[in-house]
Amino acid sequence: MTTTINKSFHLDHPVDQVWNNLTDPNKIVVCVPGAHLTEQVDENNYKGGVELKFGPVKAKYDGMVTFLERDVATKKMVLNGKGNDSKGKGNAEMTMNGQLTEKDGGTDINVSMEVNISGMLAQFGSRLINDVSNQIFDQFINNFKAQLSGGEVDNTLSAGSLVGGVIKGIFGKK
Amino acid sequence: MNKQITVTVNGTQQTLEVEPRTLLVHMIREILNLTGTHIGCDTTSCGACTILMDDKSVKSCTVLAVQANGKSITTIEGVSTEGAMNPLQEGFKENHGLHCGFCTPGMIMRATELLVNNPNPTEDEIRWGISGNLCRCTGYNNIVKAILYASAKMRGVPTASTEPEFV
Amino acid sequence: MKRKEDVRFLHGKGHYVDDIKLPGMLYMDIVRSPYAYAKIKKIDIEAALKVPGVVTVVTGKDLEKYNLHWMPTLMSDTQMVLPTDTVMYQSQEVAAVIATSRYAARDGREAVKVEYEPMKPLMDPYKSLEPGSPVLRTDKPNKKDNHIWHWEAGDKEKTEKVFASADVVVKQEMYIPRIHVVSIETCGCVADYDKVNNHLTMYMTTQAPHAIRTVIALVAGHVGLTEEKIRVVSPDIGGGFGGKVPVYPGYVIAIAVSFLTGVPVKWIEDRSENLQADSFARDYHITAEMAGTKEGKILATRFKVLCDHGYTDAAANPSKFPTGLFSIATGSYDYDTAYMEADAVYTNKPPGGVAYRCSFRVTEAVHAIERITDRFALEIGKDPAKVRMENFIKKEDFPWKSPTGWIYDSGDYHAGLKKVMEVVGYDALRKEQAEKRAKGELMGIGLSTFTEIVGAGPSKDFDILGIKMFDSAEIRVHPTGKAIARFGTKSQGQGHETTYAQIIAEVLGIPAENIQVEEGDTDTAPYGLGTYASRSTPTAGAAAAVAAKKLVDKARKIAAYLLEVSEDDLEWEPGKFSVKGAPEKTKTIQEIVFAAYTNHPQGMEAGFEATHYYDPPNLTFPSGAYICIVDIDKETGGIHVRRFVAIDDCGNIINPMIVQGQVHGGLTQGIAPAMYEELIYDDDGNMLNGTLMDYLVPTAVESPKWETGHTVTPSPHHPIGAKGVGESPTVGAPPAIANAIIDALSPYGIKHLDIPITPYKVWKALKEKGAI
Amino acid sequence: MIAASFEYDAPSTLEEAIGLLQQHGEDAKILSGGHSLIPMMKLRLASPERVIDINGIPGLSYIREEGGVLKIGAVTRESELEHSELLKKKFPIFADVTKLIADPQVRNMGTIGGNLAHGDAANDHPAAMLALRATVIATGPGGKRSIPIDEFFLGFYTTALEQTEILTEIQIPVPSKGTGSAYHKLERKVGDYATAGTAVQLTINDKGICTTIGIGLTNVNPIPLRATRSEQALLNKPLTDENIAAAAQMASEDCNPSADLRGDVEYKRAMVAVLVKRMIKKAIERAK
Repeated sequence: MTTTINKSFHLDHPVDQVWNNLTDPNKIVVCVPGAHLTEQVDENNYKGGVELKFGPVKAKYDGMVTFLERDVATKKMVLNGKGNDSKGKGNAEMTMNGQLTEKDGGTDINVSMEVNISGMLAQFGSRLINDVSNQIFDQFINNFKAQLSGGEVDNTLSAGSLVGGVIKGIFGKK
Repeated sequence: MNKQITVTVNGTQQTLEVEPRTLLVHMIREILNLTGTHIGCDTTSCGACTILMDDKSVKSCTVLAVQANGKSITTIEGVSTEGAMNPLQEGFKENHGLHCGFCTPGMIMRATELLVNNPNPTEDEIRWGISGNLCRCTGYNNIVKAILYASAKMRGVPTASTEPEFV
Repeated sequence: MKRKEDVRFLHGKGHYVDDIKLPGMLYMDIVRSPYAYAKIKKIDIEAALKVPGVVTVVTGKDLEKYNLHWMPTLMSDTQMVLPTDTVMYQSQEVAAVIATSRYAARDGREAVKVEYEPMKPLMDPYKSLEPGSPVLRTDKPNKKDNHIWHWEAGDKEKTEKVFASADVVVKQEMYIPRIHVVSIETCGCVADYDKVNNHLTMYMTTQAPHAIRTVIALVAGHVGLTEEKIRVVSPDIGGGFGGKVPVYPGYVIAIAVSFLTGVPVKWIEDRSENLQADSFARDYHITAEMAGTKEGKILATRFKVLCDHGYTDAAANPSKFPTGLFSIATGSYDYDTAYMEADAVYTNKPPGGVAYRCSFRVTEAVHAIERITDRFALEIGKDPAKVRMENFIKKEDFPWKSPTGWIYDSGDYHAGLKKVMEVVGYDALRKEQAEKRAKGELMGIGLSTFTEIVGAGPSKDFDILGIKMFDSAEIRVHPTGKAIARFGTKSQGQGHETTYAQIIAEVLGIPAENIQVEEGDTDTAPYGLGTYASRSTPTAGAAAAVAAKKLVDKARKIAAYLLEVSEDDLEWEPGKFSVKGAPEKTKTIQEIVFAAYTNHPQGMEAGFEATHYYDPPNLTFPSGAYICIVDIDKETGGIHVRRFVAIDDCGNIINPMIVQGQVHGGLTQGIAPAMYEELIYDDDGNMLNGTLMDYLVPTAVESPKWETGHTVTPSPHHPIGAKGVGESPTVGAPPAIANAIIDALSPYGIKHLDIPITPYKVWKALKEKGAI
Repeated sequence: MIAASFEYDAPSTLEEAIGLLQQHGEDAKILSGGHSLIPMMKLRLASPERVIDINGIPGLSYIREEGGVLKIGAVTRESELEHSELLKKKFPIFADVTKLIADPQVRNMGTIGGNLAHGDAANDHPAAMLALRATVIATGPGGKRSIPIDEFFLGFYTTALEQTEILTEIQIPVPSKGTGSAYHKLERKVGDYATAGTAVQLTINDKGICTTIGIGLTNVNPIPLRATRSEQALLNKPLTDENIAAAAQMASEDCNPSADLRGDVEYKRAMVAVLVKRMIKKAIERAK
């Protein structure tokens, strides 16, 4: 089960600040709902996990977060997170491609996220995966923005931010 | 922690100890040894586990035994005395409404409530009325015919021929 | 006659495997792989063993000690019982948890921790064949690719010549998707090994108990479970359709555990396990070609097939027929040139290749020929009914030798098509269609005029693991003239208890009510190959008739003795002998049977029993002419089957009610793959519809009100002229439905859609062609 | 399939039930009809530690009209809605909806409250409630509060209900005459989740102008969706084919469906347009 999501948006923050947050493991990971880091393996590899809860459904993945690319010159980054279901019922992998471009003092951000789920959740929960990934991604972006503006980052998977995301989704299409 | 429940099954009141997660169908089959109620899918899709709870047809694979506390349960074993057949059972036999017999008890329990709510259903109403029960053998034609037969019999009007109709 | 078996089912007194409860019985649940292809790094059972009620956990390493971790398949390939290092498909068995209750076993399953190293699975059979693809069966020494076997039939050169010179050639790729039988009862067993007497009783959901007993002996003989120590009991079976022919790992694990513990072990799979791991059907990628004249004469056909078998070839076919009876694909049409070839390939899907209510791949064959015939008709702009009428094999030309070598026993194809066209009012429908098309409305009329091939089979060609495909009947008439008859077959709803009794009654004149039919216990029934491929009436039914005739011969001797006349002076009518010229001097069969025990001629063997193992001289070739009418909602692609009329010819009919019931059921299992069912996998090998919420078995609402009828063309070589019918409709319906839908869409240049044809597919096709 | 072990309570009063929710928080789930929760538990996608069965609480099952408001108790079974004479007369849309929910046995257990509180955009009532502009009554430690349906659905399986609240009632304004409503969903087979579904309620005055309209969409968005632009496009306008077609087009643009086994995004958007058009026309028929 693979699902890909692309989002583009503009931030007024200068490109270097956005780049620093986007490529700083401790800053970016806290923006991912339910995610946490446990230890740094080396410069590019970190151990961590993600815990998700949707109504009665819970999923917990432990694994690795890896920066595959952090090119400060082209402002392009690729982040990969791989995890196994804590109950051995499957695994999940997420690859995020980030591209920043400077735009009238601010930053144009182009992010794509590819989520791949295997095992139990793909077998019985395939209906969830796309919507859930969208929800996580929307909240990630909101958290990321909040962080840049120095706001509090809500790392638990809250629905509130989704509404924002969805409304954007709707009116974005007009 | 186990729960004590009191259920009336096919007219007999019983008090049982069950785990909260015990499914009603397992209580019926494994504890009460009433094996006429079957399990076919686990996802409320097939209806083989259909029984009556307080005279409403429900899928006992998706009801907890504890939910039946204080209620009355009717299974296929309770719809008639052995040897005798009620109009539905007779309708299924006379019209060849069963092949392997696995879905049959669920079909009959569902049809029982269907005919209470709608004593004189059209063929289309019957098909929608049993849309929660899967049969893999019969192609449904003769199940519909069997229920129409029972409906006529219960209303005291002449039943249609039970011979196969060929074009 | 109404069915004898119904009463117990109607009172909930049917006796299915899951109804069996033995003292001290343990329950088994199976840990399955979440991955389609992965190395097993570690199986940690510690936590599971701590779960209250869990007795033990069995892994491949445990079975390996007894060399029980692999087993042979019916096609002489090998299949894992439990893996020792690699899993080859999602939901493959990885370990078995044994516990004192169903619930504890399930909790234990949850507690088993398995570490996998997932690998990229091969899900596409074409990719799997490509050079450089990873070799899946590394267990096979010097296996260099994923190719399993190659098969051909017909005359390649001759076919190429005819195609080269033909004025019309049509070609169509078609995929017959992987589907699942979904008998409402899943599979399961209770293995009961008695250590003291070294005896195994195996209660299981099987269509072929005797063959299974032999297979168990082959698998477990080396640990002392030899065939005389094995009793296989197949109680009431909640539908089979081919899915209960194979030996599944769960059965073998249960036997192994019972053998080791000396305690009975029950294993009942749930629906998702059944859908995700049990044998699939179909999964044939077919390229069909037809050559003909522009006037509409069929000259030749050519078929190329790629068969996706999953990780092992566990198909249920006669040994010499890797593609089953696919070579019937030349169809009901009179031409003498055909060539077909097939290649089988390994992928990371579950193994299988079972019937789905079909005689060994005949459904794939019939879909190919009936679809390509319609493509041909469309190409030359001629009515598909006309094309069929003009190409049918003529009644007087039977027995007829097909281009692939089959000898069709009998048929009257023109009569069948004529009848179905009259019943639906074909010409009026074509007029209505023309009017609707003028208004832009979509209406389709689809035909299927097929020839089936059933009743496997003659011992010169047909065997399973070397055992010839005869079947058997044993009739024992008690002194009071009541009988018990036992068979090597096993009903899963076909009504054998009634039909067999009627066959014997017809020959012997003993009322069918007084004939008890028994099947499914290998300790009591004569050896037989079981019930599948519509073979029961053609083989065991014939055996019953022949055995009964043997008894009539014995009865004649006794009657002559009792009436003090010579045998030649006796006249037989079912039920009694009378003396020629003195009709008042008679002996009823009951009197004769009584004498067989109380007053039989000196020197004659006492008792009144006969057994016959029937080896059919040929297969039987049922046929059918079906018409389906559909209306399509252009905006949504919604498909409404307005009418479906099926005219079958299964030779002489023993019980019209049962035959019609079989046809109804077969038709619903025909519309299922045509419009609803398909096992769907993603590229990572996840099965995406592993429950009945997403694997769409038709309900009474999707299933139309079937209209059925028949023509009767007896089989000349069958003792009672019967042909077998259980599967014809499943075979014949899908192309009729597909042809109807394509017929409706053809004005927009749509020439083919693969089944299942869903509203979504129809809408997409219309969209592509700019029709909406 | 067998669920993991859990503790079970069957409170006999609402207060008791809410107390249990306060006590056990996150780990407790409310059991109403159970036909969404129990299958998830059997698949072990969900493993709540405690299940609180509210079926034994009296006074949560009713369908009545009070002061121009239709009030439905949360534990009212789908089959009761299906056969209610009051609803047949004033809200034909309920018969449309309930007939298409799962199957008769499931409807004998399933409740309207559970159907909404589950927060699943694939369920059928949410779209209907959007069309009917319903209000959800939640009861918690602080008593009752009203939640407009537009503020109820927050995310996938996520609603505005607090952990300690229970959905107890649904309130629907009884529409003036000249109002019609209709619901339909496309499904792969009977009892399936919608490929796409549309609920419409509208009022037409004697001049043929649309004076109220509500349009809700099923399973074509992460959360149940109101087709706001479509409503605006028709409000206070004559319901001409052109206007209806334009509104249908907007709905298909504004929804945000996911591709799944039922079809791709393009197909689902197209089906939304078809259904919005057809349900508006059906509602107009019924308004007459």
